[in-house]
Amino acid sequence: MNRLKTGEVNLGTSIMAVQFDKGVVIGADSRTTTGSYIANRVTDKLTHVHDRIYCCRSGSAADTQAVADMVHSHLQLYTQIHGAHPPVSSAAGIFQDICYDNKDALSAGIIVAGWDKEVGPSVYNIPLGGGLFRQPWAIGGSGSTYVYGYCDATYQEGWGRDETVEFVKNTLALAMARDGSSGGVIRMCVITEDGVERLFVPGDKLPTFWGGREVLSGPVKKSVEPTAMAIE
Amino acid sequence: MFRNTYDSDNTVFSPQGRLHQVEYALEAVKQGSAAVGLRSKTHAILLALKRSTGELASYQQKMFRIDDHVGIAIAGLTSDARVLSNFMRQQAMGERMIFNRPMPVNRLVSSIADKAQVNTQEYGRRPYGVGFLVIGQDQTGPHLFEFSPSGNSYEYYAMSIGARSQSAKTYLEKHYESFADCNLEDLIRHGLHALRETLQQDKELNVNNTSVGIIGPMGQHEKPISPPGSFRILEGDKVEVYLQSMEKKEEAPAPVPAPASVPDAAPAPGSDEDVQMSG
Amino acid sequence: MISHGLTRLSLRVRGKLTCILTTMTSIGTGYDLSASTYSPDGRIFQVEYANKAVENSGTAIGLRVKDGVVLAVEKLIHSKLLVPGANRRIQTVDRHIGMASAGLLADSRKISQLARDSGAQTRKQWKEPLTVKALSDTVSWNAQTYTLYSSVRPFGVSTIFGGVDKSGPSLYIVEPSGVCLGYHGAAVGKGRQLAKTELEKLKLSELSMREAVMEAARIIYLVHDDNKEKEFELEMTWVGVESNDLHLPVPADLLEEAKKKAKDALETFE
Amino acid sequence: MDHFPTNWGRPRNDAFDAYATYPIHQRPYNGPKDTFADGVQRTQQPIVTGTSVLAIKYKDGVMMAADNLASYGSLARFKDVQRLHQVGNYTVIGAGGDMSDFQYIQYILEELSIDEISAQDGHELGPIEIHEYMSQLMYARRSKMNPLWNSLLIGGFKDGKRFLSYVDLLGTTYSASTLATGYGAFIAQPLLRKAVEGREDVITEEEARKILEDSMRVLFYRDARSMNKFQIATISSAGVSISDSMQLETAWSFAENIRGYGAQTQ
Amino acid sequence: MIMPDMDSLAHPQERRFNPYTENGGTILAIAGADFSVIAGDTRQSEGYSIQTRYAPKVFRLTDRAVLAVNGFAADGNMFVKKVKQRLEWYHHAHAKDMPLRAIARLIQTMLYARRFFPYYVYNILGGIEEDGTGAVYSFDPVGSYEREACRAAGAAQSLVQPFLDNQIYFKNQEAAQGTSHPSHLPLETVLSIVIDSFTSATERHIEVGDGLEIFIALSKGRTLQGMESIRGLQELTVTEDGERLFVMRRDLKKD
Amino acid sequence: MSIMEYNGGSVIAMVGKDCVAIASDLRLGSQALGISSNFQRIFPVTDRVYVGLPGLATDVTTLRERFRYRVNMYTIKEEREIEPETFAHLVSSTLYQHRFGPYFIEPVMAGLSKTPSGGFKPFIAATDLIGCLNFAKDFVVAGTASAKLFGVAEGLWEPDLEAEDLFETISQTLLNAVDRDAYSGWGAIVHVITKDKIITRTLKGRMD
Repeated sequence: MNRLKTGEVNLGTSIMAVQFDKGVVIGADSRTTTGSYIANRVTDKLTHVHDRIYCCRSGSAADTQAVADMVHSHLQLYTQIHGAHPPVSSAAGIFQDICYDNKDALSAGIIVAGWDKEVGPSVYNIPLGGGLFRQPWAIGGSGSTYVYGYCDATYQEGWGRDETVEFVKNTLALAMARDGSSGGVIRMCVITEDGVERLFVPGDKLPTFWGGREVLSGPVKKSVEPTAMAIE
Repeated sequence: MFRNTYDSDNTVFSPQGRLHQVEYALEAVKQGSAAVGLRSKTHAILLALKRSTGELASYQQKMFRIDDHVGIAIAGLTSDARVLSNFMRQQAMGERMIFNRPMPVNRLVSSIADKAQVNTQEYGRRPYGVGFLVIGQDQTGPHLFEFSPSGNSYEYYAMSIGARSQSAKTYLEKHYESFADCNLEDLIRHGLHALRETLQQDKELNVNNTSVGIIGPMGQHEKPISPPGSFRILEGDKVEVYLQSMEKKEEAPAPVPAPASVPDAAPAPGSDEDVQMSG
Repeated sequence: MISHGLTRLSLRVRGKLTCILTTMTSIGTGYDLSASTYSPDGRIFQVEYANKAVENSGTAIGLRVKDGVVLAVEKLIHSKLLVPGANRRIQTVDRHIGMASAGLLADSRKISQLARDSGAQTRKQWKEPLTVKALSDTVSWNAQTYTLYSSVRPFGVSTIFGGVDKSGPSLYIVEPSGVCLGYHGAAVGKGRQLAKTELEKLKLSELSMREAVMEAARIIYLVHDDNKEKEFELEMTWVGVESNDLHLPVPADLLEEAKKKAKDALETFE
Repeated sequence: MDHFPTNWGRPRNDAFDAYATYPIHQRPYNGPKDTFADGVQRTQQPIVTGTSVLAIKYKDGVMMAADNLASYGSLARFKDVQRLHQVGNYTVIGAGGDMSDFQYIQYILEELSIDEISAQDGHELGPIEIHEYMSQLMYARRSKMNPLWNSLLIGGFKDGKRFLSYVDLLGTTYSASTLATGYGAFIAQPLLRKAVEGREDVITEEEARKILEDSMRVLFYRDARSMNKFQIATISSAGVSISDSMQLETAWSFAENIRGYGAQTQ
Repeated sequence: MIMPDMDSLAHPQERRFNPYTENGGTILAIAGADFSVIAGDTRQSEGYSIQTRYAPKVFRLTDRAVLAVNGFAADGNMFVKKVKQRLEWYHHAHAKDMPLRAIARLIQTMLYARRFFPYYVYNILGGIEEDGTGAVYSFDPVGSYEREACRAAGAAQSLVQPFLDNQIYFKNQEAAQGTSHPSHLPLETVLSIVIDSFTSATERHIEVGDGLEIFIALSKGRTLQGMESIRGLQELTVTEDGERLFVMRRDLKKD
Repeated sequence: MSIMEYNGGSVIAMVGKDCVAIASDLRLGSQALGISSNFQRIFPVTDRVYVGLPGLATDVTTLRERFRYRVNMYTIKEEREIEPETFAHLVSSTLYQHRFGPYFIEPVMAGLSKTPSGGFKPFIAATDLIGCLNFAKDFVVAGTASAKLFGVAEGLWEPDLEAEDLFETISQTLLNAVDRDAYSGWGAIVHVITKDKIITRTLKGRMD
């Protein structure tokens, strides 16, 4: 689905948010592309919309920035009117309203996550089209398609902060390793009642997995036992 | 020029917290000839007295059909009634268009009541000068409502509005407990008796000056209509059989109390039985 | 913004009203013909007159108790032809909020319209049910606007908003002037003085909803003046744990029980 | 009619048509313009989608089923989405098609329900009223060339009467004793008709549940956008109940010895 | 085997929204001297799917006007609803039903108002004129209309219309020496022609079938003349002193 | 526009009691333009078998010659007249040979076939343009007016019509159907085949 207008800057992206008992961890890669050129290799895709509410942006950079700005403005208004912090659900709801009402004009896939007094930590996913889905963990952007299996296999309920951070870091590293439109560094935020903690993983310190030593590139040292042909 | 300082404008409260312009509008209702409404468990009916301005003039229209399930009788300014009844028709048809159901009668009445309220609060308007009795049938059975220019509406077992309506009310209050189980013919007879009370001494109800509006199953003197039980207005010869059924007045009617022609500057609150401004 | 009201605050307001009653001497001076006119001593008579409309009306009370809110009104019956139970004076604003008002009934319908619109607006904008406080604020804004211009008149109603929201049970009054205060126990209309005295005797924050229903019925029966007044009907609703946080009429059997107890109490009282 | 000539849109250049001789509709438009108006396409496409909804009438009312999947193309993206939605006390709406539009529909119906509750007058919206409302809404949106991209089933029970109907993005409506949207219309509908038609007043709740489960199983086998996790709604005189998500037993063992393409010998 | 729509379900793709569809079925009306018969089948379909076996296409407007609509069902239902509401307003204003020829003109106006986003429906209006004669008006989707003695429309129009030409207009038939063809047929004959037309269309057209609804409008004072006990007949009017309206329901093959 | 509509024309065949009939209109057109009102597209195959060839006019001529050739060869080889059933299969196989570049013709056949007892049995058949056979017991239609022919025939036809009644039925069916078809009409020809004789009549039709 190519929904970008010509010349538009794309956040071909890997983004993620996971809730744990005391808060949420959100994370993103840092690559911004125009076509195959990396326009920015150290982008910050984790965007503050309120003290305890952040969003991860994917899709058109301009669209998602504009939407995040509008939501930020709405949430400030909320604080003024109600004299209290807005719940994450309200923030997500405003994102949804804007994305849904302008679905024909926008290309924005956004994950909203944060902490509030009523329900504690929560994660909302707002994919293209402007639906709103609450999830314990959410991934998005072009890189996410490569790591659904990893997330399904790895995620468990009841994790604490450190396990969750590790999960986010590994997932993003895997996505960045396979998605050409994702890469650079990993930025993460841990949002809890007490505050927002920024975490950073430089591009040369990413967790590594199977490195992809191609069988064909080197001499075959050991003959491989022939195995039965896979049945279709 | 004015009766008091506080009655020239609808946006002014009197020191007693009253709205004189609204109260004067209620007087306009009393200028109209009387209408009576009553209901049983199965039927709701309206009866109205039609006036004629002279031998050569036709009789005025006192009843309007709003929808199959709703009809109204009016007292007061007919032109205001046309505006409001048209609005009611729009509402009723909108409900059928959007929800495919007859509009709940109470909501229909409330919709014009809310419209009337605006005219009691904003400058440059006058309150409507007409009162309605509204009968209707919906999922919750037959109903009778009164709408008044004050923006209030109430549901009644029986009610009367217009000139000398107090006399009819007296009759209704005396008999209303028996209405619930009346058949249509008895209900109409009660209605006619009540309506008769509002006549001037030398006048009588006849086929020319009496209208009857009915909602509910077919009566024994009626022909089937479609859809069954929907609002119909009986006039002229069709009323004859019911007029015949009336009993002679037992006694010479007590001199009708002169209708409280116009309220004096500050009548005691609540002396006007017709319409309560406050709950 | 006015903070959560306390009974003490309401007492102060009441004191002010009493003062108005005794000093209404500017009638006829021409300073009292428009909401946009001050009198030389800085008063807006039209607002005060609007309060008179409220005072002519049957009493309405609200009790904010530990697990909910109970609303009750003394519905004066101006004709025995009225259908009992119909013609309700307590209205529903949202699933979880009700309102009881005293004054011009037609005006209160407009208030309820404003209130419902406010609820819809809140749901649309913030995806959450509105709070009673935010609702009362909105309505008071509107009411206040109607005290500013000669082209309109103030609302002739005082409205009690009661409901349960994320902050728990909540109870507010909005007056014709636009004043909006929070209460533990609220009373408006004819019998509000006596009702307030009675409310102040109660330990509201310790009552259950069922107990509150009994007390509310008792107070309404107490403030009703049999000698001067027409018949009345007790109308009562509640919202809280008993009603699953929905604003609903008090169940018929409970209402009957409350009425009976209230009548009994009345006899012992006298 | 707009009575304010200033709103009629005068040419920016005073030299042009100084005496307003051009008919209004031929004058150049000078009002505010949406820069991206050309980019706005009102005829969108579904993105996050739900598949079939099934419903049948049975002895005591109506029963409806839908799985919990919201797909993103072929990606099974959201796996615990509820596609059966209760409206008021007598009605359930089941939706296939675009899930963001369905969420919008739920919002609209919530507002409608609150309006109805607020009236507090004993009148409640039943399935017939909600069906009419939905068909008007869907038709109005298609007429604006901006459809709500859904196929909806509306099932209900009120005043002793069952009700089951279909409304889609074109505003097309119909009613029958068995209904299915999307893929279900091709795969499940024949099964449902065979099991139900003529037996609407005989089928018990258990039987109805079995009929729906069997059809859901076939859909799971044959619809690539379906999932073996679904809910069932029953609407009867007892009111509305929407079950928890459940899974069905499926049969695969028969395939163990099937040998397909290729020259293998075992 | 290719499942319908399989391609489009495989992956979301750009496609223009088409606000129309066709829902099959056929309608037909025949005017007699003092009656009018308006009929339609009750199947509603889209492509090869039968959506329902009972979706009425023929609607009573007044005691002497019946409207049959065929084409895009959503447009048809909405159009009928709007016509009915216009008639209701007429009733409010004039305290009587709108005459048939006025309804015909109203329908033209309403259809033409949507000239550039038409109601995709073929309308046939049947009923009794003010002079007591039976009448049929047929319309195209944008409001062109004329009064005729008979008309078929819809999916099986091309099957039914030439049959009607032959049976109603006696086309290609010569009257016996010294006689002429009747200008109007008796009700009994008309009904059997209608039923034959629909059984024929059901036989040869997949979009026609399931059920048949025949409305019969009788002029003031006219009776059924011996057809009272015909199978499946039901009276819709409640008095015998005005125009009378009947409906007759029959089964058609469901395959 | 479909190539079948280029020249227009329609054919119908019906079964009667011990007889069959086949009829066609006489129009030859070039799309909306009328060219001829005497275009024959029904041809005798044997004394008791006729074939009608509605469709593209050039293919009418070609096919007619091909069928004549193949029937002659059959007669020579087999030393007997071809039976209608056999002829139908001959038509079918001829057309299917051109499965991927077909003649634009939808043939209709009518004839009487010999029974073992020496009697005659009515036979009709039609195929699509690539030779899919359709044996019917009542009537078959083809050409630009086929939908109309189906409708009228379904209404008028009944079993066991005598030759004259069959003639009337097929004539009425054809005339009324082609009157509602812009591509067919301009007169008609009807052949009724009985065991004793062939009745051929040319009918006047509307010329608009």
